[in-house]
Amino acid sequence: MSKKHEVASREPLIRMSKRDGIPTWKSIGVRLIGLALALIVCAVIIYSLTKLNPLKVYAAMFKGTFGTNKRVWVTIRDIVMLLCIAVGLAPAFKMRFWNIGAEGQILVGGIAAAACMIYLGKSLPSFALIVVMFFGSMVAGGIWGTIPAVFKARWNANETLFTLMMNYVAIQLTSFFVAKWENPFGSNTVGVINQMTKAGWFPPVFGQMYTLNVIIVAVLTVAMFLYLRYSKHGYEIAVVGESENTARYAAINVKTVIKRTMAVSGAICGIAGFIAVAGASHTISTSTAGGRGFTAIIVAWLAKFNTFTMIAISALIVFLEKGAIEIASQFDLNDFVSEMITGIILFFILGSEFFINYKIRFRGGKKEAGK
Amino acid sequence: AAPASEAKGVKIGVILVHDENTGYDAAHIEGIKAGAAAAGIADDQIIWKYNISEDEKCYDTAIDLVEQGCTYIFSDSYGHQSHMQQAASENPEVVFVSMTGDQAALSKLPNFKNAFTHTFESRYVSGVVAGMKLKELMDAGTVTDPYIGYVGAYPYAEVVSGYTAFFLGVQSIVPSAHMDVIYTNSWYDPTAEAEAANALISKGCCIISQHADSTGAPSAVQTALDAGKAVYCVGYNIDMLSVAPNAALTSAQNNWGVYYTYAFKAALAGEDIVTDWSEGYATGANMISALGKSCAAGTAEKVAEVEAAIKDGTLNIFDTATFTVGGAPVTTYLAIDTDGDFAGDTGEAIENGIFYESKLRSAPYFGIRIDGITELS
Amino acid sequence: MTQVISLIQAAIVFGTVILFGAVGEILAEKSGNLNLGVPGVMYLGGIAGLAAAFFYEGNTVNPIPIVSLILTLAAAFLVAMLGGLIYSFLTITLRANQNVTGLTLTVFGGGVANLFGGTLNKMAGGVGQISVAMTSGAFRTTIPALSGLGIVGQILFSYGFMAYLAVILAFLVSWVLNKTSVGLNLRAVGENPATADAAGISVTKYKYLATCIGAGISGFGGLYYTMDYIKGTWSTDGSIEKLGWLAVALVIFATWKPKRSIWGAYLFGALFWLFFYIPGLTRSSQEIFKMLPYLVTLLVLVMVALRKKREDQPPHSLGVAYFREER
Amino acid sequence: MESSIAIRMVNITKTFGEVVANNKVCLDINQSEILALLGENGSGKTTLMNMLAGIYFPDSGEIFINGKAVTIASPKIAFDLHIGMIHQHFKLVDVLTAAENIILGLNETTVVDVKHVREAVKEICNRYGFVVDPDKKVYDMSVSEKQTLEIVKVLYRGADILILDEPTAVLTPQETQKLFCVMRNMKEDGKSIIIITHKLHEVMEISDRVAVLRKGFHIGDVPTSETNAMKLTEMMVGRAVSLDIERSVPVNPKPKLVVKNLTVCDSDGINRLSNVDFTAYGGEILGVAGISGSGQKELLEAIAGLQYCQSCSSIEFLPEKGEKKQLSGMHPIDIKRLGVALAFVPEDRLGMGLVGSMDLTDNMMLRSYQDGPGPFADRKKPKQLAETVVKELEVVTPGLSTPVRRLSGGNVQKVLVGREIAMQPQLLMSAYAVRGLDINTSYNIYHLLNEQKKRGAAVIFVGEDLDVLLELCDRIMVLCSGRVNDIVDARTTTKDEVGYLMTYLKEGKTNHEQKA
Ligand SMILES: Nc1ncnc2c1ncn2[C@@H]1O[C@H](COP(=O)(O)OP(=O)(O)OP(=O)(O)O)[C@@H](O)[C@H]1O
Ligand SMILES: Nc1ncnc2c1ncn2[C@@H]1O[C@H](COP(=O)(O)OP(=O)(O)OP(=O)(O)O)[C@@H](O)[C@H]1O
Ligand SMILES: [Mg+2]
Ligand SMILES: [Mg+2]
Repeated sequence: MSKKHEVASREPLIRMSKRDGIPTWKSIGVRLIGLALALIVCAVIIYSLTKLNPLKVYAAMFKGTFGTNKRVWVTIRDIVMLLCIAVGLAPAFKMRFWNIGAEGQILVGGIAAAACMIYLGKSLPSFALIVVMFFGSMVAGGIWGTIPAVFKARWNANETLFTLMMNYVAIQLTSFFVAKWENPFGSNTVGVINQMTKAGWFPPVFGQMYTLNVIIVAVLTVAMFLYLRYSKHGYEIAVVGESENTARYAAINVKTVIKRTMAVSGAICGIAGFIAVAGASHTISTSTAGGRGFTAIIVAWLAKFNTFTMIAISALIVFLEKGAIEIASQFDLNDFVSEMITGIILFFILGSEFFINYKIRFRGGKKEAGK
Repeated sequence: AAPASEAKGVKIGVILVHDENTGYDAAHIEGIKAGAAAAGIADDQIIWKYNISEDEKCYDTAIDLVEQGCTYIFSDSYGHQSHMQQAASENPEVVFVSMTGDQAALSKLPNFKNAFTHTFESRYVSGVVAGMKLKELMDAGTVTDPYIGYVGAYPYAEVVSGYTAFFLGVQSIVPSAHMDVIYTNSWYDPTAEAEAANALISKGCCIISQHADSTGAPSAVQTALDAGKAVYCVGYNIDMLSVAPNAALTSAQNNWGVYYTYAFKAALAGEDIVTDWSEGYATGANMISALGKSCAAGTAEKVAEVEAAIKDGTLNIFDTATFTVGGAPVTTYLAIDTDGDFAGDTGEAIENGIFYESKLRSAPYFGIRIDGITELS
Repeated sequence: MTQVISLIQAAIVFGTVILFGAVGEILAEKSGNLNLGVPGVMYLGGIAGLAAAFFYEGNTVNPIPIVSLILTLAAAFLVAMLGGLIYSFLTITLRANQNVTGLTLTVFGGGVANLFGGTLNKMAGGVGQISVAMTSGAFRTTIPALSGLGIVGQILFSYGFMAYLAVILAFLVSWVLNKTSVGLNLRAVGENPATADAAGISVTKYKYLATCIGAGISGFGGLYYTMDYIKGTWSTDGSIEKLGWLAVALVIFATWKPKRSIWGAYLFGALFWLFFYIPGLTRSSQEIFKMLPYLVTLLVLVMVALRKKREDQPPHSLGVAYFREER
Repeated sequence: MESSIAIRMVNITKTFGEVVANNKVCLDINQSEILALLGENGSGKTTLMNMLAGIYFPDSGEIFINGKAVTIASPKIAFDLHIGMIHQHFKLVDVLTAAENIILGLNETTVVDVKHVREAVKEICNRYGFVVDPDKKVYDMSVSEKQTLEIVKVLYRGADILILDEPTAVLTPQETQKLFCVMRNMKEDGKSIIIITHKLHEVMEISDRVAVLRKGFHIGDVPTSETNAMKLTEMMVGRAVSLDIERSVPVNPKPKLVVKNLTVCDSDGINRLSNVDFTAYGGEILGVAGISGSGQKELLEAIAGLQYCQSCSSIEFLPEKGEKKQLSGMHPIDIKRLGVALAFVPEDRLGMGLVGSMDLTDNMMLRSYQDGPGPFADRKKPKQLAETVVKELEVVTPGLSTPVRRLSGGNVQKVLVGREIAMQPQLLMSAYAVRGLDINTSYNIYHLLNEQKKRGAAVIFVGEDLDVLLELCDRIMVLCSGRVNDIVDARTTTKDEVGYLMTYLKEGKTNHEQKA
């Protein structure tokens, strides 16, 4: 036994331990504090870039998101879009299947919808066309989602990386179809499809263009909540997510569950592609998914697979994006400031999760940080 | 300039596919600012929207601009057109201008307009500059095969019209010239444009021109030149001398300011804007950038001569006597597609042995693949 | 023949960008951190280097190439490391989810880089006008004697020094991982942090260092792209992001082995540009062609899974946060 | 024994959420002493030792080493204090070799010197009689090889204070003896050793002193020479328990399960089970004995449909009424559909039998969630079941909504057994049902098995403690290298005979490892 004992230092400055649980109001409080800190940091950055009063800037964000009737509806449309994808991701994530491939699943769904509009637009009545598009996109997205699941189930291929790659395959596939359907030749844009007949477009409901988007996504959100929480499938998903061995022991066909769940996940993302094409853009391009497949991952994760929490988080993120773009346009900043701000705010929200899951104690005191 | 009080009623919305970081958008931004200054429109009468993709975001933005009180809305990319048209059909009191678009006349919407410059004219002139260099290289024995290359974005009529004009410009100096075209499948992709240029250089091309928006090709050509290859480039949109000081000969350019000045003035005066606006060298809507130091001797004089001929109308760029298809001259070409089958079905473009580009409508429609040019992809 | 050489050159230049990205990411993943922020980190490296060169050249009367090189490299490495530090702090100390944090870092890095890149363009007087000609030239300087060696010179010696740095780094990282104690400890951390911890290895320290240094190396990919590949300009077209994802793909393709990623990178580069050299492809079939790198990666992913060779599998704790008192 | 105090722990308290794992524990360990730490499952033994090893950090209390106050904030510091620990669960990196695992974190040289390590390992092995191949990857090792490696690892690293947390659980008797020999040598060298084990005969054999924990409290210390198994048990559980296992004579045994020619290959094509034949009767307990890794796991899993068996195999189930059913080649789903009430308590409790992060109710659902029509699962009945299990088996848990991961090993096992028994099984299989469990809980489990036997179920009991097998079972099937060496009557056989059967294949049972 030597001098080595000197290494024994004092109690560590900060110690943490895992929490068992935390009351809802506290966890909301922690997240709000995180959000507030994020806004302060952003304010400092905005001030140093523009020397503008940050409060004015935040007011501009509100205006940018809710300033006019059209903006409110576009905001709602974008929220339900993001929500739809996140709802699609929920079962996969609950099964611990890292479906990073929503982007691709949306795109193939979109391709299917556009194909129906282009090839069947003249021959089917609009209502029937929309139904066909719905199922077409659902099947396309479902297949795209099932492919990595098959490889995962059969050979245990890493799904995070597999689905990530599938996105880029889907993007190229979209480019392929855009080149095929471009109008006019060589322009590389498909343009608004069925501009005159509006075949395959969501009809306005209650005088609003995007009502149908909201209805479809609302149904999906509620259904997914029930599916995960109360159904037998939902239970199987949870067990498979925790331990495949246990699932097999419990007479659950793990492979089937993986494939089935990813089919569901992909199908809903495919439906998101359908909504994007039929309910918003009426065209198809590589920006149809527009990175929302990735953003939705953040939404689904932060919501801990609770589809109702996803509504709030989707709303927050869409608000941030729209608001930041408005800032850029009003104060003549480069548009990319919005990505930076979104990034910072998400960093803070991600960080604040820690204070929900862990307790912190400082040396000496019994103080607790993060409430 | 109009008095400020008069200018009050006009509000301009601008939808740009990128921002000032691409040459194409930068040229539009410059043109709009010049136009506003000339017409007397204040800064706060213009709302700028950058990085608007060619999908529903364009439609959303257009409607948003309408709600913000814009009376004139301009978009700068072809892909915006159908979304602009959608917005135009729903907002008859607002004028929508889809720059480079081709549907205004067909749409029959009185508030939907198109505009395009005679880019083929600047391309022809830049082709003359390239031809002079090519001749110099051949005279010096550096080059034996008059083989040139062109980096295109898409096989789109605008691009075809442009590279044909460039090629005819070259051929006006070196009749034996022949040209390969590679498409990058993107309007803006520095590395793809560079690699396309490299591919062409590796096949033996000694002049590379482009219809794509980045500095990729010129800087690749400069690198090849530095590595000892005799190869030069002709750019587009912006002066390329900063990235290719020795290799760049010149760039074909548009001065959008001419159109924006016209449109803004008309707006202020409450006059209607023409449905299809199309002007070129004669009004200063087209030009080439400063000649690089590598240009052949006598280039400036030759350019001046050609420019004068274009301006006074004595030089017709698409003179059917100067090109053949499959060895035979072309006598007829239907330019306008009305039924959406991607093939022209109305509008004879050839009169008296001249193919009149941008006359039937503002957007280019020269889609003929002439002898001497090979599209590689 | 010249076309083959041209394709090889295109492949190597392209490959170098993703090789940096992949080598850095391998280092991070070996510590168990699946950093999907590689594209963001490459963005940060690219813009930091460009900004350093821009301000140095712009504010110095007689700028010296070597000074500018050092400044640029240091700036790129440090700022990219800072990106890695954000990721590390969130995932290691605060135990945030790695995938989500990585994706956010990609959004953030792209935002920051394009915001400042766009501003730099403006300051320089417009697109394509950023004048870092001297520094970019220094990055692209080849060894005069060797690059003149005919075909050999063109294939092997016609690149700026960073192309070789990438290969050297790949070998170095491979050596550190496989031969040294530090590498052994790092692999243990990535495989089984609880065991490494119990063996007295500071899991936190190793994870931080591997992730941050890895981010710095990945950042060099962005730097090489801006200073050498697109010759000291900036474009906001998102191509660095695409390359970043290819770097992530390359890590899988190379089955987490730095040396294998060398030829993997060049193979990806060749596949990526091949379509320019194959005559008669239609435009739509070109798009299918551009799928190749991804399809090849998928194939490798499946093969690795099929063969079940333990040494080829991802680090066992990849993607999982470590908390000592968890059980 | 007159010696100085090596470690003194004073008023150590450690809580996990609401669980107080250690409550003001005071413990001294002398130099040149082997201290046995005893306690029921969940009494806080591992937690206490983990605080010495730097894995956990105490909420309050002080630790002195050789009289000096120390703060052990990390395993590194513990290591610098010369504290070595063999953990209850292996701390080995699978993809590394034995040698690499041994030098992990030591940083002796910049470039790893494999040759040197190899020699050092060889030297240690020779000295103590262990066998470790330094170049073998851990994923290729058997459980006992891994445990041996763990022991060699601490020896290589050298420690003045050695902590062993249930090291003998997976060792053969011979290996255990070698380990004890090492421990005695180390003691002679003046080192302090703490051993945690649930096997009382080991405690009596190896330790100098015994410290007992109960529900997080330190109950007391006794010199080993002044106590016996009975007294220790009393200290542990706080009351006297009977050490006899009651064994009734099987009533009207009827064949329930007829296994013929059961052959199972692993992924490398090596036979783990070869031509296994036996019959299990209702109303009796069939013990399965064998050195660990002789095919016990594969046997039970093959019957449960979790292992793929070769086509020659036949597993027939004979229900009370109706036709016999062939289980071979069936998935658990098919078996369930056939209506075979087959209960299975697997060796890996949290990895297979239960879902660690789910609460008690949801774990009860594991067997029954598919019951009932419609797409939605019923949660009422599982909840009632959970309540019953907690009450009847005295499961210590903060509540029904606690994730089972948070329960201690013994309580986890009770939850698992409770659920399986609730199925009213016709066939009940259990693997190492009492591994790591304290005596009191073990007896509870024996009792539960006996009840099932009386109900008429066929019970297959895979065990490692021969004393228990001899006392509990009616017949014992001895496995050796994946073959049935013999099936003996538990009432007449002896420990020696079974031990012999475990190690030496009888004539005619040559074991060719065949490639499939
Ligand atoms: N110089 C090289 N260029 C391209 N690929 C290489 C090179 N050297 C090795 N490789 C590839 O890398 C793989 C070996 O990489 P790895 O990092 O596993 O090396 P290793 O087996 O650890 O070797 P060492 O023990 O010497 O470090 C081989 O499959 C080989 O194809
Ligand atoms: N990391 C942890 N998180 C939460 N609870 C824990 C943790 N470790 C131990 N516990 C709880 O602390 C108590 C003591 O557990 P510990 O593992 O020390 O018991 P033990 O005496 O070693 O039991 P066993 O004989 O079953 O190994 C138990 O109730 C257990 O559930
Ligand atoms: Mg190796
Ligand atoms: Mg224990």
